[in-house]
Amino acid sequence: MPRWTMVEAIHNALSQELARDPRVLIFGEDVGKNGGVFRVTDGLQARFGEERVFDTPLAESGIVGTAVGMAAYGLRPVAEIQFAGFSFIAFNQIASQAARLRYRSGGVYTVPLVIRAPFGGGVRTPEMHSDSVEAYYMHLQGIKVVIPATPYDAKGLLHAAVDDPDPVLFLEHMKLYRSFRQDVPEERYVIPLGQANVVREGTDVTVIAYGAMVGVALAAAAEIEKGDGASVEVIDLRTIAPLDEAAIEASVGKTGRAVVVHEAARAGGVGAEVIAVINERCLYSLLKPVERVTCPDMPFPIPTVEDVFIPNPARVAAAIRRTLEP
Amino acid sequence: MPRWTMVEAIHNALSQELARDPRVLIFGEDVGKNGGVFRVTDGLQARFGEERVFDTPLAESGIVGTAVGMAAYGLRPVAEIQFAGFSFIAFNQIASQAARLRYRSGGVYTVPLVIRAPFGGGVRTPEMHSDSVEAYYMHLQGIKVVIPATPYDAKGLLHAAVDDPDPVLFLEHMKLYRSFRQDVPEERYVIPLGQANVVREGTDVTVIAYGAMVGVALAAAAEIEKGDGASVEVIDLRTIAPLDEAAIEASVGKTGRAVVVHEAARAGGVGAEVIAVINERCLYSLLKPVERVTCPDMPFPIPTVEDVFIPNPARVAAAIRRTLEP
Amino acid sequence: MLSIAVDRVYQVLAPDGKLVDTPPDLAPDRLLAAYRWMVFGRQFSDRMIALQRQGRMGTFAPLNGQEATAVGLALPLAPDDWIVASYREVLAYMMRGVLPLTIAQVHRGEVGIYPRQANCLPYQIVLGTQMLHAVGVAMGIKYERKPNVVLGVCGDGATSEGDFNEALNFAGVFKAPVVFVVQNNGWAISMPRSRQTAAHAIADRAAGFGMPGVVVDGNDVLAVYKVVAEAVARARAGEGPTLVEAQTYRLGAHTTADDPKKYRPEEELAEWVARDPIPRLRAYLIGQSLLNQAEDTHLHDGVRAEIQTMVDTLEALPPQDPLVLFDNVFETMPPALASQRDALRRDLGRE
Amino acid sequence: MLSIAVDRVYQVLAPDGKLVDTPPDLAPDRLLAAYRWMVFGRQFSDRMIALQRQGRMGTFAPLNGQEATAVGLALPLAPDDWIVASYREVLAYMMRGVLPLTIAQVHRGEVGIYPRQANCLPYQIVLGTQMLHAVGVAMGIKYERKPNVVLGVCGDGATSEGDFNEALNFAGVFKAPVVFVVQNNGWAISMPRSRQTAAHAIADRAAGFGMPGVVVDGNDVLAVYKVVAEAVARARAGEGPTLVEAQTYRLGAHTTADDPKKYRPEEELAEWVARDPIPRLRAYLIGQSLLNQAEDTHLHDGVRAEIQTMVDTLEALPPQDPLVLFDNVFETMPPALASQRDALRRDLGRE
Ligand SMILES: Cc1ncc(C[n+]2csc(CCOP(=O)(O)OP(=O)(O)O)c2C)c(N)n1
Ligand SMILES: Cc1ncc(C[n+]2csc(CCOP(=O)(O)OP(=O)(O)O)c2C)c(N)n1
Ligand SMILES: [Mg+2]
Ligand SMILES: [Mg+2]
Repeated sequence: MPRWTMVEAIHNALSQELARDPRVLIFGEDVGKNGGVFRVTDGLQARFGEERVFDTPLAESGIVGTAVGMAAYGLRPVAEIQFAGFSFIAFNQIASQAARLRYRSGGVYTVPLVIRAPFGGGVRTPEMHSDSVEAYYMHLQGIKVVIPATPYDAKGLLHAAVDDPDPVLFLEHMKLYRSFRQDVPEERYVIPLGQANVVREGTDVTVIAYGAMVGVALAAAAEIEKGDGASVEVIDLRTIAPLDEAAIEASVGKTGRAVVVHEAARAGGVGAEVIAVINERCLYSLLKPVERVTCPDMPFPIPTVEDVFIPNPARVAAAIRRTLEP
Repeated sequence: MPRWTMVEAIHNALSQELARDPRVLIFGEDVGKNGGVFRVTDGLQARFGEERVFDTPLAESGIVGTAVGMAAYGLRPVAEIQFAGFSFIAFNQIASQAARLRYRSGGVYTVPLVIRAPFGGGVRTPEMHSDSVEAYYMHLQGIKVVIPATPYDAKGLLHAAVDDPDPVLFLEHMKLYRSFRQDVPEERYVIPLGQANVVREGTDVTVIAYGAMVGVALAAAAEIEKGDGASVEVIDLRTIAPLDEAAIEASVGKTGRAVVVHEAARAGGVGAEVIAVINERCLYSLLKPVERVTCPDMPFPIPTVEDVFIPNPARVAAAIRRTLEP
Repeated sequence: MLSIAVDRVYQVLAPDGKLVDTPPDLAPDRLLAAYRWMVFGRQFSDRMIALQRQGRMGTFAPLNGQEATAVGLALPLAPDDWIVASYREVLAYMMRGVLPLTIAQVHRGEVGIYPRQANCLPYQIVLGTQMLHAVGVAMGIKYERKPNVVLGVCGDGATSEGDFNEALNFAGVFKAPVVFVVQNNGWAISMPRSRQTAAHAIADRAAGFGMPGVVVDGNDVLAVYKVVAEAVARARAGEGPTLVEAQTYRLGAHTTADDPKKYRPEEELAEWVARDPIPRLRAYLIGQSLLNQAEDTHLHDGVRAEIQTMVDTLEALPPQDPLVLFDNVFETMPPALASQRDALRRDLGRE
Repeated sequence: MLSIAVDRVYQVLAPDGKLVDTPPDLAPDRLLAAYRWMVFGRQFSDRMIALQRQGRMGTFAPLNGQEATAVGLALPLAPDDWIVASYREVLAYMMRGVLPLTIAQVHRGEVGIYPRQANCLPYQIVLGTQMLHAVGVAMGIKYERKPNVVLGVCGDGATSEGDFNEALNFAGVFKAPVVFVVQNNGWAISMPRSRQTAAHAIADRAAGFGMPGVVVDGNDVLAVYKVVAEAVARARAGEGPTLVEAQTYRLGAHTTADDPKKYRPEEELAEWVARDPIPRLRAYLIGQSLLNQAEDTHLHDGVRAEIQTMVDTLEALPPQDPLVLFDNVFETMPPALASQRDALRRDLGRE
């Protein structure tokens, strides 16, 4: 089995989708000859031709808007927004168009569209490149939001996203692109959207995370288990919308303690919804307030100091300890 | 004291701001000669001239983007987006520009901009006109989000918004525009942003709402007090961002029961953040899960059936009763 | 390049119905069908306005005065071509097979089900956004090497939106088989065209995106037909997009919620009433002995009866089922939404 | 209308430094200052690239090859005029009084404090958005009846964004005192200009928004100066906006994270190296006896020393204080943010 980085896993999934279904088209800024600014689409244009993999003019609303048209027509566009922060320019096309055409048309037209976009801090990019945008899209109805945490998941979730008959926003954390390798089967496999993954079992406290924060949560869990002797369960949400409420309930119902971790600002973030779900589904099991470990309520921090702000294992461990206090 | 509708109260606040400060300019689509599609700016162009009150080309990003420039230059623009759902087109200018210029420039440039926009269901408008958009902007950092529930509040909050040195999104619920009148002082007064208002005191359960849902909450509270004999406190958040966490804590800490009501979809809505705040600040006082009464997780419903979906007093009362169950 | 130049307003019929240029090669039955559609549009619009006033209809955007553009642009299309347009172009949609009943349902605030083979995306409310969808559909057509074209239609106001301009740019770059038709009806609610852009003509936008632009008299159905037909042929032949500006006029209010007296000079209206597209075509048809007074009356009566039947059917429909909405968010309903639907079903006493 | 036509690329200096049109009326000291700024830009850019390679600098967008445009556009401005531009135009910003040190700080990933009187909005990362800010500032200037103008500057790629087009439209409608300068450097990362738009020239966009458009040789500082000066004068006189397309070339990589070899033909680069703006102006200055070899060497050495001092200062600065960021979200910190700051302060052991 090959050992792939997340970039390689995504590249493989894209190339398999191109090979498998002539309706799949890949486009965006610099995805063609240049192979994407992160090399995710490297060589795909050469292999599948300029009709299948092509560069667009520099206009995010244009990319999503034309993709909506292609999808409604019957194709399976996989559009790239070069950095998720620039999806704000396409916000209307995503919110009022991609996510609504099925609803508006009474199901006559659908938008089987995947929008891929890198995001995430810790890699010292210029402004707007690192912003975590998932919460905006979580509140939008009619679109799914997927954030893989590993190369294996990235491939399986991306195949599922391309299969999905509805629009999917597929957010790829830049720090995970090349930070580690994993055994990834070459053959196509699908990880269903909407299902969280218990990446570490435990009994005393649940840490809920996604994307790059899964690794941070796992590191904190190991530290706690070693240092404090408590058993930490870690849940990787994998899909932010729809949220796997049952998985959250099952775990927190069992542990009675929870920490939720994300890079995005706190106010109105995914953490709030996770807490609301816990409140609704297992409040009586809850022994301590759910802790939120997030970036502060401000724009994403500038490169030189971003590491100070992004949740790290120490900060997550401290939050876990607070939930474990008697 | 005049008895004004919310339209009249806002109109009065705008005309006082124009008279008071030559830096205040009002612009948007159809706000000039036409006086706004809801007559909010009726007569202002005739009174203050075309340089102070003017129509723009039909482009929401253009409206907000030029307003950012004017504000950075030193003016006090009050821009109108004809319906809040169309603010999605300007999302990037709001999110990456208006809300960030202070941060980006290290405080050298500021954006004292007010963006006014009608929104809200129950008035049978075409698609996208009724959408509640507040949660998207709550998660954005660097902008305040205000939603008045009464004519009196609308005027005081709007004066505060124009005074504010930072961008403010001022959302006006269409159903409240003319639904009732209230005594409103003619002279300028300011209701500070960021402070919730306890609009009804009670001891057994807290209902948290804003905009048109405040009236719904009050009706439900009256019904409960009469039918069930329980004492219901109602909080009007007035400002969604920043959220008045202290007011939520004070009330729920006292009552131990809470219901949060909004028209927006549930997932990732303001209700989730309110629950997260309760979780963080007064979980140990909480006797029952906080109830959310919201529209379902789908695009805003179509006119003929919208009333079936929008939270109503009966549904809020039912939720209150659930929190009161032993 | 098009054979028709941009520097003048192209016309075939003068306002009195006299020919000023070669008429298109349209058989009499197609001419009469076009005329009937124009009459249908006018009566449909009037009836919707009346229903709205009686509280039996939602907000409606009258199309009075713009019938020649709507009919002229739909007429040259082949069955598998597409139209992607906004709320004002419902007449063109009806010609594609979207039932007037369906249009009325949507305006009444219900879910309207278009026949898929009409190849019309649901009429758009968010101004300008649909122009990118039109380009996307056209890119799909080109990718599949189909011989079809797309008409992307919007108003003069919508041309100020970023999306309109991005659509032109994408279409130019990808040589997409799309024709952009701007229904310049002089106004965007209260904003006159002269203040919407400083450009001389909206069609002047074309050169900046590498395509030809044409201005046509939008109240002259033969001229609109000829210009759009040529642009469609060009697109079908793989020669890329065209921008057509049809200069017409909104004779009525912006919508049933609007009062144009607040902002629009009466004289301007009077001028345009004199250029009404329906009498113009009628005069031509009569002049060509394709129609006489009796036939015209009969045609009007037929349209009236058809619309009455539509209204009767509409009003006999069962009320919109709110639960249906839950089915159209995703193909597979997520669990949270399903339980929200179940709660509503209980609430409505419909377990 | 401008005296300089859109249908050709306006030039004053041939690539060999020979005059092909009347030079602008610029005193020798201003010409030499312009030359020095161009040299400064080149050395600054080279030094930033070198620092980045050594891990001492963040992502940087080299400006090599584009110095004539940056200098030529900043040169005609009066002290109270404005420039609103993107990451590639930092040289123009420096000429306005933004310290090179500050620019370097921002690129290193710190907060950079521009002097307010430089009248430069922080350089923009989100392509095209700043063009609307430029128009907004210009509308403010016009409203206050000030005699100033704004230059809105972006790249060729950014012209595809909706905001660019909306900016042109607003400027045209409001006759805002703004000059749009597109630094057409041939590429938007890997996308050649020829595929960015099907238009013949980007300046062709102008007519569609009711303003004049000019194409100028962006490697000819005298030509850029003349064209921008005329457009500025026009704007200052209340005659409205102009679109200037400066055709130049990005000699280096898009940013320090990019490898142009992946997508760009070597021959094209060679062609443009031959049109380098710095030797061109140098040849002219030498030809006019305004500069000799010794003076040129001295000037280069002076620039080098200045940049070295800047780098030394930069590297001696204390590290960015993370807590400062909290102060710049709102004028008054909301309670939740204040407690988040306090928590971080405790975390950092800085109570
Ligand atoms: C993006 C957007 N902004 C604002 C509106 C509100 N609105 C509806 S119609 C209209 C004017 C449209 O003018 P035009 O494009 O000329 O079309 P017309 O109505 O004249 O056919 C406005 C401002 C909208 N529907 N969408
Ligand atoms: C809105 C937006 N989309 C994408 C990017 C990523 N990006 C940065 S520079 C660039 C190319 C810009 O080309 P151009 O406008 O020609 O400017 P140049 O870099 O050539 O000066 C891209 C795609 C961005 N910064 N902003
Ligand atoms: Mg119009
Ligand atoms: Mg470029």
